[in-house]
Parts: sequence; C-alpha cells; structure tokens
Amino acid sequence: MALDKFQIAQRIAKELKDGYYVNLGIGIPTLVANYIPAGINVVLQSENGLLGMGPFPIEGEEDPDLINAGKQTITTVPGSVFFDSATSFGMIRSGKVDLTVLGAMEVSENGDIANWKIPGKMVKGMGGAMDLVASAKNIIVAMMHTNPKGESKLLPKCDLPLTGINCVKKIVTDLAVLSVTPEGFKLLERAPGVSIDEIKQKTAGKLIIEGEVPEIECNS
Amino acid sequence: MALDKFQIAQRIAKELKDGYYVNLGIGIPTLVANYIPAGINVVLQSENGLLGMGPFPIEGEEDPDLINAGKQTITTVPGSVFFDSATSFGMIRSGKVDLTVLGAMEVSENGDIANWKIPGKMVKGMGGAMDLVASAKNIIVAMMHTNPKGESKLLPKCDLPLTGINCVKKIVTDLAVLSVTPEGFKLLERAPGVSIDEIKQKTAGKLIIEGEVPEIECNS
Amino acid sequence: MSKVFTTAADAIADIKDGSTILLGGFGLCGIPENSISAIVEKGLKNLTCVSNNAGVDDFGIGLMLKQKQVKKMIASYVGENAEFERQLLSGELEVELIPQGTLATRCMAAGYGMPAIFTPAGIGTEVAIGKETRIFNGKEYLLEMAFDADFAIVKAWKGDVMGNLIFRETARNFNPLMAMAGKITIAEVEELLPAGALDPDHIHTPGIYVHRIFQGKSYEKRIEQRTVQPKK
Amino acid sequence: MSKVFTTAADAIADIKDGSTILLGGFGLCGIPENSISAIVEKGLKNLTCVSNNAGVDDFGIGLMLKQKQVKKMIASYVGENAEFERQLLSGELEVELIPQGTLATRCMAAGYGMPAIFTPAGIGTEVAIGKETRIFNGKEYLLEMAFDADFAIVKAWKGDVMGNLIFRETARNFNPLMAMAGKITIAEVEELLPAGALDPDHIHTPGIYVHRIFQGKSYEKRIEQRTVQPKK
Repeated sequence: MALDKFQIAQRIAKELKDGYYVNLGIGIPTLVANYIPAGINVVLQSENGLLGMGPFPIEGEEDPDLINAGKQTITTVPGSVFFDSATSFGMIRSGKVDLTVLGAMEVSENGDIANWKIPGKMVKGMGGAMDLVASAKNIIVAMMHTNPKGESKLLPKCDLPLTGINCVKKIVTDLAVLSVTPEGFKLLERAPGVSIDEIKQKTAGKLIIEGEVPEIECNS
Repeated sequence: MALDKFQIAQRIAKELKDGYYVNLGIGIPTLVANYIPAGINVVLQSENGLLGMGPFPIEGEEDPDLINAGKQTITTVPGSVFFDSATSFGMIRSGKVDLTVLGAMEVSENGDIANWKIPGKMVKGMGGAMDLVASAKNIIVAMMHTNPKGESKLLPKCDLPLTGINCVKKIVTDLAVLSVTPEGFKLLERAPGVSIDEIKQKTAGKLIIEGEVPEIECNS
Repeated sequence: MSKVFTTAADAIADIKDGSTILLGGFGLCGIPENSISAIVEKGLKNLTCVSNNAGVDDFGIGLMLKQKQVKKMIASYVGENAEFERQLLSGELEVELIPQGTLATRCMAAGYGMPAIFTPAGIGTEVAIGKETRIFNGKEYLLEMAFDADFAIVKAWKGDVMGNLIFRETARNFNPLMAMAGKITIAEVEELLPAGALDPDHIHTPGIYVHRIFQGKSYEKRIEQRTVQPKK
Repeated sequence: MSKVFTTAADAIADIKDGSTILLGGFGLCGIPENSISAIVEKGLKNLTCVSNNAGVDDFGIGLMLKQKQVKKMIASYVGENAEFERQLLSGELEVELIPQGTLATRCMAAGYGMPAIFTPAGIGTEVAIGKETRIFNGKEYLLEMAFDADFAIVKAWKGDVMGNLIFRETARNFNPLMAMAGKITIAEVEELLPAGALDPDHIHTPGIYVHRIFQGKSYEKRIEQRTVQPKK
C-alpha cells in the first residue's frame, strides 16, 4: 500500500539528527515538523529570516509580522532569532543548514531537480528554491512517485526547466525511499506491500536494486 | 606665519557641511571635531564600528567596550549606532561617508597618497587606510607641507609605498590649502603672511597659481 | 538638515516616472504601505519595481499594478495576483524572476559597495543563461551584479530622527538590505522617536543609509495566509 | 546535543598544532580572553592567527606570541608589540598585512558562502601585487578570497545555550564576522543564558553559526589607550 503524505513526512522525519538545522519547503515537507522523533532537537529555518520556527498560532494570536517562507502565520520557539534575508541565504549558502526537504515535479538519476516552472503555465517564480538546492549539503525530496497522468517523476533526465543540478541526495515517495548515487537511483526501502516490480515499472530513470529491499516502517 | 596643527584642523572644519557623515583619521584629523562650526551637524564615523562618536569620557567613566579606531576610549552622542566592521567598511565602500580626513607622508600631484609604510622601518600595517582612500568620495589630507628634513611632501610622484591612487581631493598644510586637479596642485589659500614664493619653493609637484591667492582665515 | 518628513507624499515627491524602486517586504509582511499609497495617489508611471513579491490584487504592489504604474517587475515569486498575470500575458508588464537569495544579496552588495557577488544559485538553469560563471574550489558560481536603484522604500517598526531603524520579527526580511541599496532611501516607520531613544546596540539599519524618514499612518498589516490552531 | 561547554580548556580541546584560527576583537576590545589563556596553557604551536591586531606584549594575542605559538599572523595593524617586532625581524614569525575592510569582508564572505569578493582597497598598491583585478563601472577592484579557517574564536557580551550572541558597543567589531567564518566557531560570553532569554530581534549572531559556547571568567577588559577629560 502506497504511503500517504503524512507517512512520507513521517519517514523523512527519521532522517533528522539531534542538533540539525532544517529547512522545510511548502507542502509535504512542512508536515515533517509534526513527526520529529522524541529526544531529537532540531531548529527549523524559514528563509525569509527566522531560526526557531514554531507551530501555527492559536486562533486569535496571529501576528502579521511573523510569517514563514510560505507566508503563513506562525510562532517561534524559545531561542529563536530573526535576521534579514541576505543573512538567511548566507547561512544556507555557507552550508550551515544541515538538511533541506522540498517537493519536486521531477528528479533525474544524477540528482537534478525541476520544481519551479511548467512551460505554457503561468510562471510564479523560483522563490528561494534555486538558492536552497544550489547550496544545501543534504537535500531530500518529498514527492509522489508518478505525476497525475501516472508518468514517472524519477527520470533519466528532467524534461521540465531545472531548479538545480546534481543536488538531490535522497527521495522519499509514496512508493519508495531511494538515494541518488553516481550509478542512478538506488532503491533503499519500499512502501509496505508495494512490489519491486511496481517500483521498477514506475521509475523511468536507472534503478539499482541490491539484495533485500526492506519495507518502510510506518508507525501509524 | 605657518599654521599650527590646531589651525590646520580649524581650516579643515570649514569644509564640513550640515548633515555630513565624516571619518576622521588619527592625529590632526581627530582635532577637526573640536572646530565644527555652529549650526552644522555632522556625524562622526569610527571604522571599528560606530556612527555618532562623542568626545573622550570624563575621567573615571572610561568603558573598555567603547573605543574608536585609534583604540582610544570615547563616548557616544544621542542617536549613535554600533555595527560590525564589515558593515562599517560597507558604508565606506558604498560612498555613504561624505568626507574622510587623514594624514599623509606624501601626496602626489595626481592625488596618490602614501601614509602607511617606510621601507627599512618596522611596518605596522595599513589598518583601514587603504579601504578609506580607495572608497571615500571626498578625501582631505591634513599634513605638514614638508617633512622633518625640510623636503616637500607634495610631489610629482610618491616615493614611498602607496596607500591609494588618484584619491586625494584637497590638502590642508601648515602653509597652504591646495586642491588636486588634473593639471596638478592648485593653490587655493595660503597661511597668513606666508609668501607664494615660499609655497612654490616647498612644493615639489606641479603647482598651479591663478590670480589672487587669499590668506587662510584663522579665528584664533 | 533634517531627514524627517511629515507625510508620505512629501517623502516621495521627487520620484519621477521611469524610476527604479526597491520595495521592502516579503509577501505582505513589512511592506511600506503608506509610501505605496502615496505612489498610487501621485500616479507615477513606467516604474521598475524590485521586490521579492508583487503584492495581491488589492494590496501592496498590487495597487500599483492595478493603476498600470509598473513597467517592469523584478521579483522572486509573483504568485498571488490575477491582475499581474493578466498584464504579463498581454505583454503590458515585463517580468524578471531571480532567485530570492540572489535578490537579497544583490541588494546587500550595493549597500556594501561590492559591484558584484558570486552565488551558486541558478547554476545549470535558465537563470544562468548569458551570465558569467566561475569555479572556486571545485564549485561553480554565477557572477551577479549589485542593484543600482534610484530609490529604496522600506518599512521599519521603530526609527529615530537620525534615520536609524529597528525592524520587528520577520517584517525585517528585505527591508534592511534594500535600505542599504537605494541612492535615496525612504523609510516609513510605525513609531518615530527622538535621537537617543533607540539602544545603539539594537539598531538594524544605521541611519547613514536612510535619507528620509516619516511616521506612517494606520497600518493595515494584512495577513496573506492566516494559518492557526483552534483554541483549546 | 548541547553546545554548552564548562571551561575554555574543554571548548578548545580539539584545536591542533598548525591550525588556522580567526580571533575576534579590535585592539584589546572584545577579545576572547579566556580562550587565549586556554590556548597558551595548552601550548599549541605553529598556529596561523587571523585577527585585526596582535595584542600587546602581555595581553591578548601577545601572550601567544610570547610563547612562540604563532607561526603566521594575518592582521591589518600590528603596532603595539615589541616581542612581535623582534620575532618578525628575526624571521621567526611570518606576517601578512591586509587592509582592515578586506579582512572584515573576507570573513563575512565565508559566512555568506561567497567564495570571493571585489573591493577597491589596495588597488595601485603593493597589496594588489599578484592579484586579479577587474573593472566595474569604470572603477577597478581587487578579487579577494573568503577566509577558510579551521576555528573562529569570538567573545560576546551575552549568549544563550542555542549559541545566539549579542555584543556590546564597539566590542562587536570583527566578532560576528569571524563567528560566521569558522568551520568550528567557539564563543565565550560574559553571561550565558537559557534559550528564550534574549530578544530574538536583538541577536547579532544567530546560533547556527556557533558550535560551542561557554561563560568566561574574570574578564580583565584591558584598556589600550586611556583617553579622558578631566572631571569638572
């Protein structure tokens, strides 16, 4: 059975280590914050200018001066700090952010990512995505394995305009966990009950399967 | 009669305009702060990281965390602001400081300045001088017209290692006020009772004299 | 020589048609509401606006777009604006999209007197087309130029008559960077205080970067995405 | 994973002979007194020290020089130190002098992930020898590289357990810049506070840049040039 978006987020949360500074993109990545394992302290960065992002505010306590990079009202945790956007991207560019999680429309077997533009559709802009993917030392992509038409999003080469090159390290989809290696996508784990054949069939890029492929552990 | 160092400072103070941000170097330039004309408000920058430098503290009120670029204990005036040294040189480099006054060992007729190093002597370093002269939009040099050996410090070309090139706009010495023009040193004013001949004799670089050369007005 | 202006209209009075203006804010957070209203009121035309976003249909830079005052928009993300989309598709509006960090750093570069900076953002993408690249320590970077803008308009929380500014929370965002980058910088503040009222250790933008300052009126501070948890 | 260390000796325990260390401070103002003592105590050798100045004979980096721990000093001004002069003239000590703004900005560049910056400081002088120059808008600039340092050691006024730092007055100087630039950054503070004790709008160095923090002891804060006005 394929994972739902909450389970994808939960699986990614297992990649967190104590003391990590983490940037979570919009969509499924944001949900990762809900599954931080016990005993693990991470600091969430929001690239508009905040370290120490907390949950959404209690209704009635929204502060228009306090938003995240998705423009949502948020809160802070004790020890938080505000800074300007150049400082924010400075810490991203200098590799101080340990992990970046973001969504994608396509990932190629060499780690290229496309997630900002679809030719023929209104282009909204790349926001901070290009900065993040060009600089982050560890990028995990959270996405569905196939697009709504059923076509693979894990490709030999991206068709869509690129956001960045050679940058994705790991991919967690509804079907599998894969790492990006010099040889291609290496299958690390599969969703409970999902066959290796199904993953093969839905992965257009080169897929490497070595030995037993365990099932993803889902707590819920 | 040649000006003393206080009179040189006083003459330079007449170049100040209301609203100016000013960086004063060590030595005679520091004295300029004592002669700011009435009705003129200027903000003094210290390149270690302060806008709004005030006078020396009252004895017993020295604060080791509060020094100027000459490492002297100082005070601040209301509206002052502290910042790091990169911000400080950022505002210098981007031309936000209106006037820089500094001392020199030699100035050449094209506005080159040498003031940091004497071959054969222990070299202490350029400090912020190279940054200041490379970036300041308006540089006035305060110095004696000749060195202790009686040799001119206004030269066709500097002999000493340079601090910066094509940067000095005006020079106030014990003998004269001169501007640096594409044609050479232009004599603007002379010290009371000092003859044009004396200035000619003590200026090794090309000297331009046009029309009457008024005497410097000294209040004290 | 006072930097203090009484009204937004006075502070922006010499901005001319065709000017390039940096506008602070991220989404609708920390935007110079009063200055934007004054620009709309004045009816300036053919502006090039640099701002991370382009407002929404009826607020922020969206108000200037509605009056067709903007010739060119330079931004990193322009999602939430139907009128923007219409003008873009009809060719009335020119748009240049640049990565958010590049936008921020090109402002900072201007304020620090650095003519250009190197950033890896956009390497291997269409952003890099026609731009110089260079490898340092095995990594490829793009050369990006500092902004050269006639005016910067920013919004701060508190300011003093010397032009010193303090921002609040994430309303800081691009404001201090753009404040450094304008040839003329105009700051509107929620509270304008006398010299000495702000702690000199707490100031985000030193007054040397701010040419004009005024106290804004009736800030709406509209929230773009109200996300909350239910009361317990 | 706590960043908090109990003693200076613990915080610097893994610094090795031959390391490159950035040391905050301007003159004797805002220098990491406790860390310097610990480095002297530990007897580290062959260090490359980057700091605006080199202390005085019996304080600051001067204490390290006295023990002949410094192989190379990178600074902008090294005036006040007889032992320094002796070692320099005898060839025991290597010295590289660089303009103060270049020093500051090369630290900042490292912290901002910019591999190099352009500055006009030093154009036409011996500082430019062997360096790449480039003209932007008719003005010539030097290309200067970001620092690549093993450790940065800085001194702040207040800090919290997250590594967030606040500096006091002109003791800020190079400290926040070097804090950003170290592969490992060690901060000593006069007062170490719990998370949440510092106003998040007032923090100068975000904790992400600080790997270790400890509360220093008995700061001497020596004054180098005591200049005063007489009491009235």
